[in-house]
Amino acid sequence: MLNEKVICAGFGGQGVMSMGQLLTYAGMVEDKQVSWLPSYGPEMRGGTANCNVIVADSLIGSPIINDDATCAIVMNLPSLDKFEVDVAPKGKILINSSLIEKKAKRDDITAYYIPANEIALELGNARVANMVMLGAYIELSKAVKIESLHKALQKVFGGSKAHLIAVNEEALARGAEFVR
Amino acid sequence: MLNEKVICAGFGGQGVMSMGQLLTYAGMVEDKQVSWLPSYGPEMRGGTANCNVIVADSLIGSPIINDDATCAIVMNLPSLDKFEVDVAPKGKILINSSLIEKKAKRDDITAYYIPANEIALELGNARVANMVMLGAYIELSKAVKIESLHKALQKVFGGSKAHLIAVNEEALARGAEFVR
Amino acid sequence: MAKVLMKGNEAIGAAAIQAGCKYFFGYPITPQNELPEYMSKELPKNDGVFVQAESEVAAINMVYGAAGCGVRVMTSSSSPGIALKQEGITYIAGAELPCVIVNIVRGGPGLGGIQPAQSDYFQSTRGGGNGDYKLLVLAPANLQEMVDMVQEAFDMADYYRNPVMVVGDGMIGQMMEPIEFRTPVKRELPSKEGWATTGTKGNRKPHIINSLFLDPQGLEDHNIRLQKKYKTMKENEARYEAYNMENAEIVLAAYGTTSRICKNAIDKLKEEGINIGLIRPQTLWPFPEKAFQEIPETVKAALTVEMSEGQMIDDVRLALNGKIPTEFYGRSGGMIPTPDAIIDKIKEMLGGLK
Amino acid sequence: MAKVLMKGNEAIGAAAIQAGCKYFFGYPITPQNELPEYMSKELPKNDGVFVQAESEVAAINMVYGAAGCGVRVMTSSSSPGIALKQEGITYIAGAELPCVIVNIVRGGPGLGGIQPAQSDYFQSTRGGGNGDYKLLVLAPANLQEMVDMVQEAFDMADYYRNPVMVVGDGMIGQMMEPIEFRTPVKRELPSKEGWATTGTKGNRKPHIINSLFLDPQGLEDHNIRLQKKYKTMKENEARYEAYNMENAEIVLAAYGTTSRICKNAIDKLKEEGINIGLIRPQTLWPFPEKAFQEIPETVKAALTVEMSEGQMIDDVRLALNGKIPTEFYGRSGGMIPTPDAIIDKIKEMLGGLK
Amino acid sequence: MAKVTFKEDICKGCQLCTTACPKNIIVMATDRINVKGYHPATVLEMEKCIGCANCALICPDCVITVER
Amino acid sequence: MAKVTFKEDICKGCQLCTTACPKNIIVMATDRINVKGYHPATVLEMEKCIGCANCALICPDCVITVER
Amino acid sequence: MAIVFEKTKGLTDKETHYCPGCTHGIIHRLVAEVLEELDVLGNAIGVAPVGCSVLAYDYFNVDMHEASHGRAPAVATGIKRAMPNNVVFTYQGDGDLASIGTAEIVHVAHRGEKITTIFVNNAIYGMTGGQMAPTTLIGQKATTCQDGRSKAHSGMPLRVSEMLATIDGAAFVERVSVHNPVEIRKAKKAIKKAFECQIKGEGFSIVEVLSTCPTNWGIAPTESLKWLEANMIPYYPLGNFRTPEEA
Amino acid sequence: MAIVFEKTKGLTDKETHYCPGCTHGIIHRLVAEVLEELDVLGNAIGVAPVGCSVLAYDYFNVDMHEASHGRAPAVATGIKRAMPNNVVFTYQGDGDLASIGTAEIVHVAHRGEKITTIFVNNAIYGMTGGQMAPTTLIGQKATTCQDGRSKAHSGMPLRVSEMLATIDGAAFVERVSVHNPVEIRKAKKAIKKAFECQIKGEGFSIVEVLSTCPTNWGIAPTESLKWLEANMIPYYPLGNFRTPEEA
Ligand SMILES: Cc1ncc(C[n+]2csc(CCOP(=O)(O)OP(=O)(O)O)c2C)c(N)n1
Ligand SMILES: Cc1ncc(C[n+]2csc(CCOP(=O)(O)OP(=O)(O)O)c2C)c(N)n1
Ligand code: SF4
Ligand code: SF4
Ligand code: SF4
Ligand code: SF4
Ligand code: SF4
Ligand code: SF4
Ligand SMILES: [Mg+2]
Ligand SMILES: [Mg+2]
Repeated sequence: MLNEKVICAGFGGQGVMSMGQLLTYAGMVEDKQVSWLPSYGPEMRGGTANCNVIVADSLIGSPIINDDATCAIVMNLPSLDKFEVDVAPKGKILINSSLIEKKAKRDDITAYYIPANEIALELGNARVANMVMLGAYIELSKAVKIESLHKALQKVFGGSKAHLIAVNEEALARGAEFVR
Repeated sequence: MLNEKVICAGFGGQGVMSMGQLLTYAGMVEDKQVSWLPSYGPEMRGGTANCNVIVADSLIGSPIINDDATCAIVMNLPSLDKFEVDVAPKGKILINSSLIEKKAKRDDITAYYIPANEIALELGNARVANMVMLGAYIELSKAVKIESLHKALQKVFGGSKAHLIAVNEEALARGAEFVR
Repeated sequence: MAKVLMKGNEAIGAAAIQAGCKYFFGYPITPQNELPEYMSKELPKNDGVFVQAESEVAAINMVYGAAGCGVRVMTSSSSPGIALKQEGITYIAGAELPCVIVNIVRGGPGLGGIQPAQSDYFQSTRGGGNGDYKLLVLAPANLQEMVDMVQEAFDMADYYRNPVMVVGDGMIGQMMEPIEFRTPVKRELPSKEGWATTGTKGNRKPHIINSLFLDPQGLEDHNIRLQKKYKTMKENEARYEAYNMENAEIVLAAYGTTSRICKNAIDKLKEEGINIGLIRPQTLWPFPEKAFQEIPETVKAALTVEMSEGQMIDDVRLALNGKIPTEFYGRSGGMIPTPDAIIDKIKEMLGGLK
Repeated sequence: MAKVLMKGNEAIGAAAIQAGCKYFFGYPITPQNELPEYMSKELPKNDGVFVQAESEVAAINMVYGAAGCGVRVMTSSSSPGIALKQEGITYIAGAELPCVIVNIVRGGPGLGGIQPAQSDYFQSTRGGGNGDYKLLVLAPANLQEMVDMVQEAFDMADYYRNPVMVVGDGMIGQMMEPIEFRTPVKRELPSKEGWATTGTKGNRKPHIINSLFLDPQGLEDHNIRLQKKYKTMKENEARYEAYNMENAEIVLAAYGTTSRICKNAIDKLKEEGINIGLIRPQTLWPFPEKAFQEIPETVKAALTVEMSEGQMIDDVRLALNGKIPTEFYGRSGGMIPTPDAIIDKIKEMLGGLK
Repeated sequence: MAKVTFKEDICKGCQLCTTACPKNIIVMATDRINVKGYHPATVLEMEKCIGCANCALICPDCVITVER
Repeated sequence: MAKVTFKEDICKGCQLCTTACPKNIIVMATDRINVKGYHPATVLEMEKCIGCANCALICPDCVITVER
Repeated sequence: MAIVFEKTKGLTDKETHYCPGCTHGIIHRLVAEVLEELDVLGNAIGVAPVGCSVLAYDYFNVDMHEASHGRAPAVATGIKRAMPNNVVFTYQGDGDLASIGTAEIVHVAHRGEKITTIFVNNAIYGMTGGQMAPTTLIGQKATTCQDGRSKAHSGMPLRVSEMLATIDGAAFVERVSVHNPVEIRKAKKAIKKAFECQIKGEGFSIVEVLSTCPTNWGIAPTESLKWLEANMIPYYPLGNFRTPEEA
Repeated sequence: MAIVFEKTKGLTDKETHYCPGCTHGIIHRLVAEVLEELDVLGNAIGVAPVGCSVLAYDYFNVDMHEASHGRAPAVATGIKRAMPNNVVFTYQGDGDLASIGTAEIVHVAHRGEKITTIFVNNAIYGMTGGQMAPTTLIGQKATTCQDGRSKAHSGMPLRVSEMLATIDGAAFVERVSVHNPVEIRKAKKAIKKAFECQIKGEGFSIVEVLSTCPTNWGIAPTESLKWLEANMIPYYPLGNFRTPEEA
């Protein structure tokens, strides 16, 4: 029974919201139960943003993830500090090691260190670091199929942004590869 | 046990409100339980005004007089038409015969016809017709002592209006005399 | 002091001034106009200030401003005007400021009419503003009680740092009864120095009057603090009058002017040998739940009588919690129940009980 | 139709447009801003009009005007903004006009905070306006239900000539879930021709949109008519979802997003072999009293869970009428109950029951 | 030749018309009281009327019709 | 001789001060990031500063003190 | 003989509740006559205020809304946006428009809503028994300023037309009076222009009409006309403040 | 060396939550400096609005009230009438003052309340994420007019200072800007005059300050200053509209 509860967190500009939305979208494409819940309000002015994504086989109760995240994807240090505690035992934490030098403290969860910004820069687009992380997450969790994410990308990058699809797909692949 | 419930009614300018207030005041002077309740709002724009006065020995429940008035004092025709029904059986109705040609319809109440405006004019002040009626009522009901009314008059016509006290007292007396 | 005969609305004003109210901000609306009019004349003589605000919204916010400075301040209105004040009221409650608000209720909904009504019970006790706040709500039944309550209202407001609402209707506002101004039982009132905005004079930290808490935990803590205060109010301030409760077969629940009509009905029935009791809440919030929980065994049913389509009955039923059946009799829109109609309803219920 | 992924606030707008809503009058306030923003963009494309009013007071009065012309119209706001609309709302209810009002509730009292809350339950169900009026109040728990309800709300409003309020919170407004736009079950809607103000065209008597009745008897008659309508609503529109009621030892009562957290708690407890049920009111007014009156024998107690300091619990207690004890668990100010805290509370209650 | 007609029963006796008549021919009929209880306005010397309609213009209660 | 001091930690990197300096001596210190995560403003050639306080006047965050 | 003047079809048969000599009645008639002359009775939707003219919905022979106190312009906005081809007007007193409804009147002007407002300035709250209005004159007595309005306490009376004339969307702004037949004729012309301005879609139009309140001024009706002329006009000068040509 | 410029005592130590380059911060400082220079910090009571400056109560080093949206002038009226010897001011945005709070600002002017208002016009709703304000310029994009404000739909932007200047009780009305040091100095002078006007008891005083909102304009801070100068000032001319001498 799939019941993935993912926290995506980072700075405002790091695309954590759209990373979460893409995952949600892909889940929907597969006819799974999904929900996406952003933080909002002045906490965002502080510069950090985060969202809760649930992808499940059966009906979702609350869209809030309390301390039972199956995975936290943290793009910056404050997010690591804030959300490490919310991962359920045996859960995963994916850490953007390009920006976070610190290591995860807990030993009842598995930490993955992914140099997302560096990989993104290698791809020539610093803004796809989020997709690198997402690719890694999908590889590890198998929450959705990679094809579903591709479909989701088609939807999200319709029209004038279509040229961005390729690099995003690439980033997903590189992220997956990194943790494979 | 005194429990007088009096409806005073007439045109706007006929002093029905102050007639009621004076009676109330006199009751208070005698340490009786009293209440005065005016009609208010747009019904007054129509030109008629009325108030409910209760003078009693024991605690007054509602200040409203429903259909249990011990007396109705009506100064004009619409008031007769409106309030005759509200007098309790064996009650009184005092009719200003100067302005009302009609007679009371009911025979289970006692009607008194008092040419209040004429008496007032005889006293040289058309505006004391209300006091003529009040004097008559007091004589008939003995609700309060005439001295208490005099005291009330002193209170109400303080200062610049003091010269009006005499003619008002006279009017009370003439009203009383008329029904004696 | 000697008794004086005054119109209800003016008596409210006189009582407020006696209680040290120096500021009044209001906007005209029938049937409470004599109150602002009285204040406009009398406050300046008493070293106070009357301002006719541009609206009820402005009036309640002026009250918020003045109350934050620690002065005794009041406003009044009638039903739709009170509806407009709901945002301001929740701010005042949230910022924990003392003030007195008078509602001389008229028939609704909407513009409705101007005759007496009690259809703002929910508005007063449940709050039409947002959030979990409570007002102390006093409901006098006669003018003497009203002036006593208005005076005490200022003390209560200061004591709890909470807005107090006094609820009357056109009958209360317009009638005259003899009244005596007496000094309310003194409470130990806390000093306002610790929070009132009077200028720092350079020797203390700024005081801030505020209801904003962006941090949810901060806002919840604030709410918990408020609830604690409300609990104290509930324990200490619920008041009622019990009338003819001994051997009563049915208990009436009625407040304000309606309770007086109920008394007439009760007295009439007594003459017929029928015993009916009355519980008259003097505080609508806190509601005198205990009075209902402690009704004598003889009472087989309750009848709530209101000038509304049935609002206080919720609180009566909540207090009784299913103990005895509760029925309702009401008139609305400015129509006033008659003793006879109440008697009919009681007899019908007695019939059903037998 | 295929499923789409949308933000709650935008989905409300999309659902409204699907339902034929052509007019939206609103004023910005967090956390519902995406709704007016969406309407400002989408309505003109759909032959409709969006106007950003100068205030919530103006917005609700614009709604009153447009609704009187018989068009489908909507407004939205959040807690303090809804407080400001109370006068307008009672007018609309009094004049019996159909419209849809959305409240995306935030923490209070006063300015409070902007995180999710349910502390406007009283404001929605008891009315903060004056008089004896009622709104139909819908409380969706997920986005699919929300778009369904918003669509149906317009039909309900037209059917009863009554304002309908849809209550959500920041969670509902901000989250994304897949939704499908479906056509609501069709009602036979009465024609508006008999009352809408569209100009007499010289061939009928003027239509008048009004809530003023100076004659008390007229106003009471109007109220009695309204009450009759409310009774019909009560009989026909109360809705709820029952979850895991079979053999439940305790029944939870929760609405909106809180009910989802309760379900998580229930599912967790089920794994431990503990059976807890949930009654989730989908309509807050009329309150689904029957659901509580018909709880199975196994249920020994009720627990109301709210994001408030305790408001719906009154209705739960009124519905239960003393049948079983009712406890309360709540968080407020934007704090959100966790399944674990609810579980702790339930276990504590179970301990007491044994 | 001109003519003014008063719906006497709806006259409120306010006298505004009397101030507006250039010919000063409108007076209050002190000899009678209408159903509202007012002395209604009336014209005594109709032949002087010039049909200017000033009276009708100022009457707040649409009491007056003017013909010419 | 004049001197400006920046409380670097509270600088928000908005660059408004750079537009206001008549001597064009304020630059963003791209070599460092303050606790807020911004490159703070700084003056490189302090000797050119005339102490006009324009920079301080326009700084929305009271970062700058000017002495002369 | 032909009829030179008779009651307009723009008014219903209902007798008004206005006090004797109250000029609200004249203003009602002028508006109704204009609507009739412009042949828009079948197309008009009016909005009554809360004030003495609260019952205007009973008198105008057109579809009407009764608005909450001060909000008639917002109600009219809702109506006009929904029914852009109808002629929409508000009829408001000075308490309604210049006090509680200030934001609403400023913002219909600001948005240039294509509605017409008839603003009856009688320098007092008539309906509620004579309280001070923002337009009450200095020294004028009212029940909430029983010694007369003072500048020190309440400021100088608000000149609404002058204020609104600063707003671009207010296409037509004129102040008129109805204290004698000459002015009544002018008032009607202004009202007509205001409606024409709406019909042509030129923006918001408002006519401020100086009016009497014999009852609450405590002055006989005929004397009230004189009092208006002698006291109100000097402070509230008559004239046009904006016309579409100008804008 | 002497200190020529340091942070005023009129501000607390708290760092503001404003976005980088938001000129709210400059305006706060000017007000605080003026209060310090007039030596009324211990005597001042300020009123914060609802808007981005909602937390102004944390920044000004004086007693403060946080008012409900738009009602700061009414709150200030309550304060000033209760505390006539204190210096009372409101600090309000354009949504707060020119939209929801229109009635309240007009009526403090009308009554001539002896308070001072600092009106921060940034042509947008900052706090709530960039919705159209009454002062949003034609063509300017906002989240509730995503194709830019159009005159046909929303009218021309409201010029508040010009409108208030028609009101007698508004003793001092001036529009200033803070887009460069020269204008900042002028702005401070105006603010000082406004407070002096209050202290002398001459009536209501208001300073409209043109301000930027880099975040919701979507323009970098330094570019925002230029945008203000190029776009706002032509429509909102700087200058004095009323001074006590004149009145
Ligand atoms: C919200 C609200 N506030 C107050 C009132 C009471 N009220 C009714 S009419 C009125 C003022 C009327 O004055 P004005 O607008 O000048 O009209 P007039 O009667 O003078 O023609 C007021 C304050 C109300 N009905 N509703
Ligand atoms: C009654 C009410 N309505 C709406 C809001 C939401 N709100 C908060 S700030 C704001 C507008 C802020 O804009 P402005 O006054 O221009 O200030 P700025 O943020 O631009 O400085 C609004 C609409 C609220 N808090 N209360
Ligand atoms: S029409 Fe002219 S002249 Fe004739 S009565 Fe009327 S006002 Fe006088
Ligand atoms: S103006 Fe009209 S109402 Fe007044 S007196 Fe003349 S006819 Fe009668
Ligand atoms: S004080 Fe003047 S010269 Fe010196 S850095 Fe600042 S702006 Fe430049
Ligand atoms: S103006 Fe101030 S905050 Fe902005 S860069 Fe310069 S020093 Fe930093
Ligand atoms: S109270 Fe005044 S405004 Fe109202 S109808 Fe009477 S005279 Fe006219
Ligand atoms: S949103 Fe705009 S007004 Fe608000 S702090 Fe940021 S830049 Fe300033
Ligand atoms: Mg008026
Ligand atoms: Mg702004």
